[in-house]
Parts: sequence; C-alpha cells; structure tokens
Amino acid sequence: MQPVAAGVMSPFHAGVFSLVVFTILVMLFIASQLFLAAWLGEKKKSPEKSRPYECGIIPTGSARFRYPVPFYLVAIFFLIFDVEGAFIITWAVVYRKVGLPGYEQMSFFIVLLLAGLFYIWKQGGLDWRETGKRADS
Amino acid sequence: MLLWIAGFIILLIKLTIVLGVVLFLAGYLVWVERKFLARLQIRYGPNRAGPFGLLQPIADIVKMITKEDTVPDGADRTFFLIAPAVVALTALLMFSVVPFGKDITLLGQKVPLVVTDLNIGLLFVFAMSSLSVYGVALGGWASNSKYGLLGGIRGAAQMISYELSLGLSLVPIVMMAHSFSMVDIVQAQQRYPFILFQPVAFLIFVVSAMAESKRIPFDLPEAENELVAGYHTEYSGMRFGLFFLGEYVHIMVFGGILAVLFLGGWRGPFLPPVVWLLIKIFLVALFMIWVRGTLPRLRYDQLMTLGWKVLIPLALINILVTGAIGLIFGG
Amino acid sequence: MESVWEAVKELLSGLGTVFIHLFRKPITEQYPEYKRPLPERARGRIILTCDPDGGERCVACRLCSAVCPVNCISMEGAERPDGRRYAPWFRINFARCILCGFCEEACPTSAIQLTTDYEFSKTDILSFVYEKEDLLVNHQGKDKEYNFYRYSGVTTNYGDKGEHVGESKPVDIKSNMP
Amino acid sequence: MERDRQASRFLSIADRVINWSRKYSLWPMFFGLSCCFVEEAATFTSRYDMARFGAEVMRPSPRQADLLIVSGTVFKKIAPVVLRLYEQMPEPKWVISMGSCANSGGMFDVYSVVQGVDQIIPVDVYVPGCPPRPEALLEGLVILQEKIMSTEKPSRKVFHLGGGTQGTDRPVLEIGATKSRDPRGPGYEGIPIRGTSILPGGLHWGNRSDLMWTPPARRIELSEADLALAAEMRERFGDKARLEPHSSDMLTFEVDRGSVKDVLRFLKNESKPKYKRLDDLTAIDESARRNRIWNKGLAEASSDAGAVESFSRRQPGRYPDFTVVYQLLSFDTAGRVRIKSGLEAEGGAGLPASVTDIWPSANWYEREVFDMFGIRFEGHPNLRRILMPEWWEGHPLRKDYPGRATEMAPYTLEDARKRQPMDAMEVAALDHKVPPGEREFFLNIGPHHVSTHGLLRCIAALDGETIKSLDLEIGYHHRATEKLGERQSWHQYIPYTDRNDYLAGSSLEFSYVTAVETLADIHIPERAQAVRVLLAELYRLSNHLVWMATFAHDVGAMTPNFYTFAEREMILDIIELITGGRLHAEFLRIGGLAADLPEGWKEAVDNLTAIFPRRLLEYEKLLRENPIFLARTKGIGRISLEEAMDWGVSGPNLRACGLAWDLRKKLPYSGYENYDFEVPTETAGDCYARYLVRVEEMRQSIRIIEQVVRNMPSGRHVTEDYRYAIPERREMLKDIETLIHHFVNVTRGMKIPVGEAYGATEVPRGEHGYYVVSDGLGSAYRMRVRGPGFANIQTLPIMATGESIADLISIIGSMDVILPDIDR
Repeated sequence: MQPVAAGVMSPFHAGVFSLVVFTILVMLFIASQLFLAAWLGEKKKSPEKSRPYECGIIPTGSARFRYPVPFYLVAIFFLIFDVEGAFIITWAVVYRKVGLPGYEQMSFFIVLLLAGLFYIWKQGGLDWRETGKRADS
Repeated sequence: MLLWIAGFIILLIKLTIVLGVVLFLAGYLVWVERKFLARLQIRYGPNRAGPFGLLQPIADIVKMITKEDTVPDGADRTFFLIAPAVVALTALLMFSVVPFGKDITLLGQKVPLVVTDLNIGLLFVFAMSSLSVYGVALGGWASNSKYGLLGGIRGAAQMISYELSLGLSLVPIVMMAHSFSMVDIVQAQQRYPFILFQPVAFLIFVVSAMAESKRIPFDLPEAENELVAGYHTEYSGMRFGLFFLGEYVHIMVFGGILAVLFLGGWRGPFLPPVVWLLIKIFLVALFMIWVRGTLPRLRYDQLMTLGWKVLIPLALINILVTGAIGLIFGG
Repeated sequence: MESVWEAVKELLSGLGTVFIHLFRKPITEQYPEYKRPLPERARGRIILTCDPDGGERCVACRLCSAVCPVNCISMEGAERPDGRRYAPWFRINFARCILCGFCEEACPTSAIQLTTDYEFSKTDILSFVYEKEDLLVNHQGKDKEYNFYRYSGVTTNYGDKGEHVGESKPVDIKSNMP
Repeated sequence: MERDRQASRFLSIADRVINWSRKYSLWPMFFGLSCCFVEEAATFTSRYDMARFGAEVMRPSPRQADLLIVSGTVFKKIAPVVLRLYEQMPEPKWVISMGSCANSGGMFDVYSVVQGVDQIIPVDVYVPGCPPRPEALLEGLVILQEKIMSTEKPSRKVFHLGGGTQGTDRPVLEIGATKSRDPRGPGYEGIPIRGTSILPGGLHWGNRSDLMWTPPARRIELSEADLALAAEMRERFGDKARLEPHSSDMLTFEVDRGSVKDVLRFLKNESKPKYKRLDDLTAIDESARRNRIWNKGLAEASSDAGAVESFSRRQPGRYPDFTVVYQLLSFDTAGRVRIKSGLEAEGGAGLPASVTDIWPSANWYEREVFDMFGIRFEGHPNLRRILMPEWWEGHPLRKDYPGRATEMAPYTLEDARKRQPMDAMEVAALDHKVPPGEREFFLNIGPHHVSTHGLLRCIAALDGETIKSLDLEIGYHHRATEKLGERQSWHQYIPYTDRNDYLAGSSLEFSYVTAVETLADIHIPERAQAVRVLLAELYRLSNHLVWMATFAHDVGAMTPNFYTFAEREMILDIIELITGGRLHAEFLRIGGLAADLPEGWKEAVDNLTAIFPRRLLEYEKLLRENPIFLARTKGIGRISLEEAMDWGVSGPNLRACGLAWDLRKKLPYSGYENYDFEVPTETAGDCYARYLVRVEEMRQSIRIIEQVVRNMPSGRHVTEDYRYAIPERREMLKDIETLIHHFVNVTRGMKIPVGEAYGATEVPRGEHGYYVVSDGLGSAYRMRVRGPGFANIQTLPIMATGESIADLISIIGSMDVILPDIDR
C-alpha cells in the first residue's frame, strides 16, 4: 500500500494534525471536568461563603493593588533577555554550519549579553529585597 | 479515504490511550507521592482505600467532582473559570512532543509513537510552559483574594525568571542534536545519553524545571506556610483538582523531557521502549518527591537571585564552552 | 567555590539522611487493629469500682465532686439499712471532664478510678452524661485489696469496733471515771 | 415504574460510590485553636499516621477542606472566625469537635470562652478528653467515616434531584433548649455551683481557724545589697517610697503614685544594681479584701464618718481600691524588686503615669491593666483593650465581675455574626496613626494561619512583599486563666497551669507550685525536687522538638516534623508512665508530687538518653548547615541585646542575643545548683542564633536528665506538712488523722497565708512566673501569670518590619511563640 501522502491532514504523520486532534481531546476532557465540577454537587450560597478568604477576617480594601516597581523590572529584563535568547537558539541549530565565524560572532553577542547582565546587577536592578533596615545594625 | 478514516481511528485510539495513560499516571503519581513520602517519614501513608491504598486517587477524584464549586465575590468569573483549565491544558499539551518509542507499523503505515513530532518540539515545550504562567497568574488575580494575588505574582515572577535559564540550558543540547525535534534529539543519543556530555546543562535544567513546576524548594506561589494556598487559595472541588492534576502532569512532562533530553529518551536494553521511558519518568518523579521531603523553601528574592545571578550566567557560559569544544573536537 | 562545594555537600547529606529512613521500619501503630497497651497511670474514662467482696466502694462522701476543677461530678448520698452510705445516683458529665485524675486522688475509698480507655467518642453531646450504671464496674481497678470497711470504725459485717485492721480495742470511757 | 426502580437503584449505587470516596478522602482543614491541636498534629505524624485513612491532605484554605476539626477552646473573640471558616468550606462538610473545651467549654467555664462549639456550628462527632489522645481522634474519624457510609444519601443532592442528605445535618444547639448550661449536665439549672466567682467567700469576720491552720507567710531576710538599696531609696525619696517590712520573696517598696515614675527611672538607670528589665506590670483589685470589708462594716456602723475615715487610714492592712504592681529584674547581680502603688477609684489625685517612655514594653502591660481593671494610664500612646475584643463591656479582673460563662448570657450564632474582629486598617490606624484615607495594602496573617502557631493576628501593611509596618492583635486565645485562679482552690488550679503553655506541661506547674510554696514556706523533699527537675527537662526536650519541627515546617521543610515527633512520642511515653498524662501532666502538687515514681521509669529514661543525642545529630543534618535553611535564617529577624533587655525578652530568645541569663543558673531553684550544665548563648540575635541556642539546650537537658537519673534521692514524694499538701495516699487510706487533712485540703482547699509571692522557673520559652496574692483563703486573691510570650512577641514588629512575608514566618517560627502564655 502506498503511504498516505504526508500532507498536513495525514493521520499517520505525527504532525500538526495529530497535535490538533490531541488538543481537542485534551480540551474535551478538561471541559468535561469543569462541566462536572460546575454541575454536580449541592450548591448552597451564603454571604460568608462567597467572601474571599483572609484568615477568617473580613478583608480590608481590594485585592487588586499595584505591585511595586522591581516586579516590572524583572518583566522587562525577561523580555530583553528572552528576545536575545531567541537569537542564540536560532544560532544553536545551525552552529555547525556557520562554524568558527558564527561562533565568534555569537560569543561576542553572548559576552555582550553577560556584560549587560552584570551591568544591571551592579546597578542594583537585580536586588529585589530592599536591604532591610536591620540588616546592617 | 477509507485508509484515512482507518488512520484517523487509529490516531484517535492512540491519542486517547496517551491521554488516558498520562491522566492515569498523573493520578497515581499522587498516590506514589503520598506513599513514598510516607516511607521517607517512617510511616505507611494511605492504606485503607483498597489494598495498599491503591484506590485512594479514585476516592479523591470522585470526592472532588461531587464537591461544591465556589466562586468568591468580586472574582472575575471568566478568568477564574479558565485559569485551572490553562494550567491543566498546557501541561497535557506539553506531553504531546515527548516520544515514547520507535515507530511501529500498522496497516502498512508507519505509526509514530509520539503525539506530534514538531520540528520545533523543544520550542513548543517552552511556549507551553510560558503559557501555563497565565493559569497561575490569572487564577491568583481573578480570585479577588490577597493571598491568591500574592501567589499569582510570585508565580509569574518565578516563571519568567526561570524560563530563561531553562531555555538557555538547552541550547547546548540543540547544538549537539542540530534540531529542536524531540524525536531527533532521542536519535542523537543513540550511543550515549547527553547527561554525560552536558552535566552543567543538566543541573541548570533540573533546577529550572523544578522551579517551573513549583515544587519544593521552589513552591513559593503556593507556599502554605506563607500564603495559605497561594494562587489556588479560593479554588474548591474539581477546579482545584485541575490545578492539582496540572502539577502532577507537569512532573511527568518534566520527567519525560528530562529523559528525552538527557537520559536517552525511550532507549534502554531488554525492556520495551515505553517501559524504559516510564521508568525514567518514574525515577525523576521519585527524585522530586525525595527533594520535597528534604529541603526547606527559598525566599522570593533568593529564588530570583539564584535564577538571574547564578543560573543565567552559568547557562550562557556553558553555551560558549560547548560551542568552543564542539568546534575544536567536532570539526 | 569552597562554599559552593560545602553547600552541595550539605544538600546531599540532607538528602541522604532522609533516604536512609526509607529502610527503617515505619513506627506507625495501626490504630483500629492495634491498640498500644497504656501505662497503668494513663488517664482515661472514669469508673466506679467495687471492693474485693463485691460491694460498692463509693460512700457518697462527695470529695470527688468537691475537688473536681470543672464540677462535672454530682451525686446524692443515702444510707442503706446496714448503716453503709452509698450513692443512689451518681453522674459524671464527660463532655466537661478533663480526665485530670483529681477525683481518683481525692477518693478515700478508691471507688472512683480512671481507666486507660480513651475510646468513647459520641455523636450526641448529651450521651456524655454517664449515670451510675454506666460507671459501675465489677472489679477493683488499680487498687486490688483495699476495702474501706476493713479500716473504718463502724460496726459492719467485718467485725465490731476494735476488730478492724490495726485498730486498738475501744476504750470504755466510763472506766476512766474517778 | 421500572424506570423509577432503575433510577433508584442507580442512585443507591451512586450513594455508595460517593460515600465510599468521601469516607476515604476527608481532607481536614489546617486549623487549630489550642492544646488539642498539638494532639491533632501528633495524629498526623508517623506513630499515628492519619494518612492511612486518606485524611492527611491538610488544607490551609477552607475551600479545599472537607473536615473541620475544632481542636481546642473556642473563644468568644475567635468564634466569628471559626464560624466564617466553617461557612467558607464548600458543601459537603463535616465537623469533629475535639476535646472538652470544644465539646462544652470544658474546664473553661469563664467569661471569654464559648461553652461548646456546637452553639455556633453543627457538630458530627464529639471526641472527649483534655486533650484527647491521638488514638481518640482517630476513633472520632472512624466514627465519622461510619456515619458517612451508613447514614448519608448524597446522590440526590449531587444530581440536584431534591431530597437526600450529605454532610453535617445536625442542628446548631440551642442553650437551655437542647443543651444544658450546667457543667454537671442537664437537670441542675438553678442549683448553685460550688465556688462563686465574684467575691471570695463573702464576709469573713476573722476566722478562728485562720491561725490554727495557717501560720504567717514566709519572711525573707534582706541581703546587704538590698538594705543598701533601701537606704539609698530612703535618702532619695524619703517618705514617698516605703520599704515593706515583711516580704516573702523580694525587696518590696510601696511608692506614692506621684513618685512611681521617678523611682522606676532611678531603679533602671542609676541604682546599684541597675534593674534593667520590667519583668511585669500588673494590678490588683483590692476591693474584696477581707479586712477591708471588715473596715467597711465598721464604717457603716459608726455615725461619725470623719472619725472612721481617720481610723481606717491608720488601720494596718487597710487596702487602697487598686494596687498597681511593677516588678523589675536586675541582670548584673541577679535579683528582683517590686514596686507597689495604691490607687483610689474615686477622688484620688489623678491617674497613674504611663511608664512607656522608660520601658517600651510597658505599652502592652498597661493596656492589659486597662483592659482587665479599667485603670487608665496618663500619657499612654494608645490605651485600648488588648485581650478582650473592643465591644466587650466591663473589666473582667475586677472583683465584681462575674467570672463564669454560664452566669452570663449565652454566646449564640447571632453574636458570632455580629461581633467581628476589628478591621485591619482600623487597627493600624489606632496603633501607629496611619491616616484612614491611606490605602495601604493590608494583609491579615492570622488569626487562622498555618504559621502563626495559634491564634495570633499579624496585620501587615505591605509594599509588594515587604512589610512596611506590622501590628499585632492578640487576645484571640484569652482563657481568663487569672480570673480562674481566683475561683479555683489552690489545689484545683494546678490543671489550669498546664494549659498556660500546653507544650511545656509540668514546667508551668513547677512555676506555680514554686510561687505558692515560697509564700507558705513549704519545704519539699529532695526526691520530689529531683522528679520535678526531671519532668521539667523532659518537657523542655519535648517542647524544643515541637519547636524544631514547626520551625522547619515554617521554612518549608516538611520531614523534620515527622522525625522529631517520633522522639517526642518517646518522651511523652515516659511522661505518661510517670504522670499518666501526655500534654498535661497535672502531676506536681503543692508540697510535692501526686505520686512516687512508678516502676520502670529508670529504664525508660535511660533508653531515651542513650538514643536521643544520636537522633538529634541526624535531624540537625537536615537543617544546621543546609544552605537554604541558612539563607532563610541567618541575619533574619535580628534584635540587639540592648533592645531585648528593654523589651523584657527572656529565655532562649534572650540568650541568642548574647546574655547567659538562665534562671536555673542565676536564681537556682529545686536543686538546679547541684547539676552540671551549661547555658548556651549566641550573639547574633537572629533566627539562626535562636536555632543554635535551642538545639544546644536540648543537649544540656539530656545532660541534666542523666545526672538526675544517676543521683535520684530516695525518700518521700510529698512534704509531711499536711496543712498544705494532699497527703500521701497510702497513709490517707489507713490513717484517720491523715484522712482529716485529706478531707480538708480536698474540699475547702489548703489555706495559704496572707501575703504575696512571685515564683518563676525557666520554662522552655523563658521566664514563666506566677505572682500569687493570698488573702488567707482556700483560693488565691489574685493570680497573676507572667508569661514569657507576652514580652517576647511584643518585639515581633521590631524584628519583622522591613523584611518580607516569608521572613516574618521564619521569625515567628524561630521565636517559639505559643498563644496561651501570651493571651493567658
């Protein structure tokens, strides 16, 4: 028999089609679980039950507050480094092909990246803990 | 066309089996964890529900499904609903690129023993694990609970920090296998598993992956001693169950990927490939449980420091060294 | 570098310490099937014992009730035709009782005693009120020999005045008259 | 018809499947109130292993829990929280009431305690005991499992078909209707309970038996140094500070209200020796003193009011309305001094001045005095209630305040809904004057939280995860133990002392009996002294093992818990062999012990001392040098020695700052001077230093235990002075003279002579002392408990401000706090 053409829709090929089917299966499973969770079981509503938990105390204020700056810094660093990471990864696949010249360029890039990392490190960009007032006392 | 339908049925059966087995194993991983931890702690663990407590996961699942499902006031209902689904979905999808054996032949067609052999398999894993951050962060945020929010934020910060070292630690593997495809990576380890060539990458990967799966000593987003239950504080019933399931599937995926990347995947003597893969996954899981039973938990800033100041530079240097050595000896 | 090595070594030694416990026998006592014998002094459910001759030891002196820090013991005292005191009813509220053992210590006849039994959980709070028939047992408990009436100076079946253990003959006060 | 039958068959199968699943998947909430929780926690550890029943998945959040084990005393202040947590659990849910307190109020028939949790939430199973041993809790669990299996029909509810039963179906009990208000059980309402709680014994016109039974209190000889200090005081303050002629325990001055502050400042900064620490600050309501009532009687009888006034002023033993008592401690040469200052309720010259500017720790003490007595302090920055909730009416330690909960209106479900704890922002605003508009991110950590080690409420104002300010709300565990001391006879109070620190057991009895024996000048046989030391050290080990477990757990290591509890069980077995109790020994008696050592005690203890040091090394491997543990503890939660002394910190927490202050060495009692041991210290004052000190203390305790065993003296276990002691049982059973003493001491209670004394021992957490004031009756006139925790925990905000949430948790863990000795 002829193998079915290795098209996108081929069920014998472990390709995107298979992934799509798998995704649908998984989603069905999860949806069924969520549906069962929502449907089954006695529902008894009460004002206390739907109050957010906070150690048994009525919460003060909203739970949607602004988070301090260091957190956003991490997010930005992540973005930067993730993009740079993408370059390294693409290079990794073909690193044999591009050989020494490629390696040289990439090392330059990585060293630059490291330098950048050390720079933000020295600038205190990676110090998430405010030095506690008692740390040096 | 007929063949296509037959193939489709085979595919469906295969995928259902895969999904079933993964879910079953994840369920029983909970049992394994409870039993193994118990033995490390000189006790027995569950032993009443069925022989050796073997029916324990079933009891837990039925209980969770029939439990009331609560949504707190002020919660964002949509996000609250989909957050656990995101976690479970991404974890399960990640498993789709893990090959569990050589191709077999059915109806004269090759049936590959992998759900999907993407040529960007590894990147797919990264993508999925990045996506699962949304489950944690959204779940924590949408609950309208302060503990939930703190947990969600911790989760997000932690995952984006370790995503980098996770990705960079695998660059040397890609360099050695010349491919992102998991199937190819297994191929490349025909003679020796990569752990022998890349111990540093292995270490970085193990640490980062444990951080990604939020296990002790990196379980900050749900640290019960600090944040009650962290991002899933407000989740009850099966929605909490899906977080739970996601966590254990994650462990299995982690085991599977670790096996594929460093331990030669399904390769091994005497036993069938699937068994080898399962053994490797099982051992990795045991290791994680063992670590959980031993270590204390890091603090938020220490965790970040470890990621940014240790693992990332180390991973970058490892790439440079691997590249150099590869060029000198590989030719 | 050295500190890194130290750290790794300590992590490994921790892992090792946990690991060796895998090979120790679990110390779990499988409760419903195995019940560890408790030392005699362990304090559990309270009983009313009887003396070696089978009579009730309790003489309704109320010392237990008086010393009880939580007031959970109550009774009534009465006298039987043979002159012995007894409690027509006797009640302990185990919902309050803290099993401190003060009653046992207070009892001058070794009647009230604590057993080592701890298994009496209930689904109904009112069933913790134990009446005399629930408390009374047909043995001597920890104090095997003691019989109050052998020492007390009352005319009883055990003998007349002056015939009890360690008791001297009664003095005829009239003979002392000048 | 057929369909119906099929449907019902399906439903009954579904019932069985669901019930079976639920039976084996009862996840308890991580929730505990007091002593019982320690036994509940033990139930989870290796020896009892609740995991076997599938019930080990302790959920810290009520959303994921199926089972609420109400373990311990339900306080009126915490009841709204208990109710909320119960209501936040999703259906179906079950409740086990564990221990006498949760069942009915137990031994705490007192104003701050709800008389049974079933008054606010429904209960499935009641487990008796105080606390019930772990097996008893397991029995309760098994009964609950059976109840689920045999009586519940959940599937109709699960499939929304109407009908069916699941979870707790019992009603909340109504007091008076379905539940008795009387501790003796139903049917007693209206019959008076022995021991009224308002006044001690009514009017006593001098009692002939007073002198016959009770010789005067002990008198101490003042030392040279004390006399020198007294002379200097006289020189400085003249008539304003008067030395009390007789004292049973320490140098005591009576100081005029206006001069108290000067005197205290002098004693702290200038005197020789310097009294650096404010040990305690409390008050006494003198209004019910016997001879005061007597004087009042005279005054009313006389028509010439002015004459009576001058007469009663000169009358010796005339008491003011209140006395404020300050007790100071000197570290240089170990010693204490007591300052008393009278106070009239009406017409006096102003309020007493606050001493918060001399000792910052006075802040809480003065708030407590205000809360309990209604005495205001001039210049206090934030004088408001501390132990009782804000809505509380009256001041409980006043003599005219009814003490019994059963004398007050019952606490009902409506109360639990209405009487909410104060809002976090409000507390912060009161404590450090945050403008109310400021929307800081306030987070309640506690009262129900895994790592607060009880019902402690920390209110953190957060910036990200950094704590900008921290306020503490205590009083959620206020068991009114001081009021109880005024009601229970001297003997009956012993069980209550155990509960003042449920991890240290008879160490607390030790402090209490030391105080009473000091006052009454009772001499203890050597054997009894040695056994007391043995028990105290065993409990120290047991306490430190629990501390090690919880501290490790707080920083995320779960396994040390299981290991240390194994050895703790060994220790508890020994304690049970000797005393019959596990947590609460109730074994020490005024004048000695309840019984002699039983057979086999020596072998058991030898077995322990042989194994223990090796095991300790093993556990240390998990923590001491572990890099993560080091990172979490080193340099965290630092406090300097200067601050620690100023705030009244005691115990290992003080020694971790570098001062070798241990009562066992500095002011030895019960023969501690005969044992060879060291007082471990560290200088860093951080979490890690506290860890090192405690671990080393365990080694020293083993040393002491070995010496005690080697040199156990023979002889009696209880004093021959039967005026004050429950006589030896052997003698009592056969000897009428002894029996008479027995009768009197058991019923009326021993009469302790008029006077006052402070007795303290070094308990695992620091200096725990009892200040007993006697009016010559069968129970204390005033029972003051000086808990080390009250002083120690006050320093938490200093240590934790500027650190992160995770650090706060490890600081609390390293401090070894326990709530009953904070809230008492």
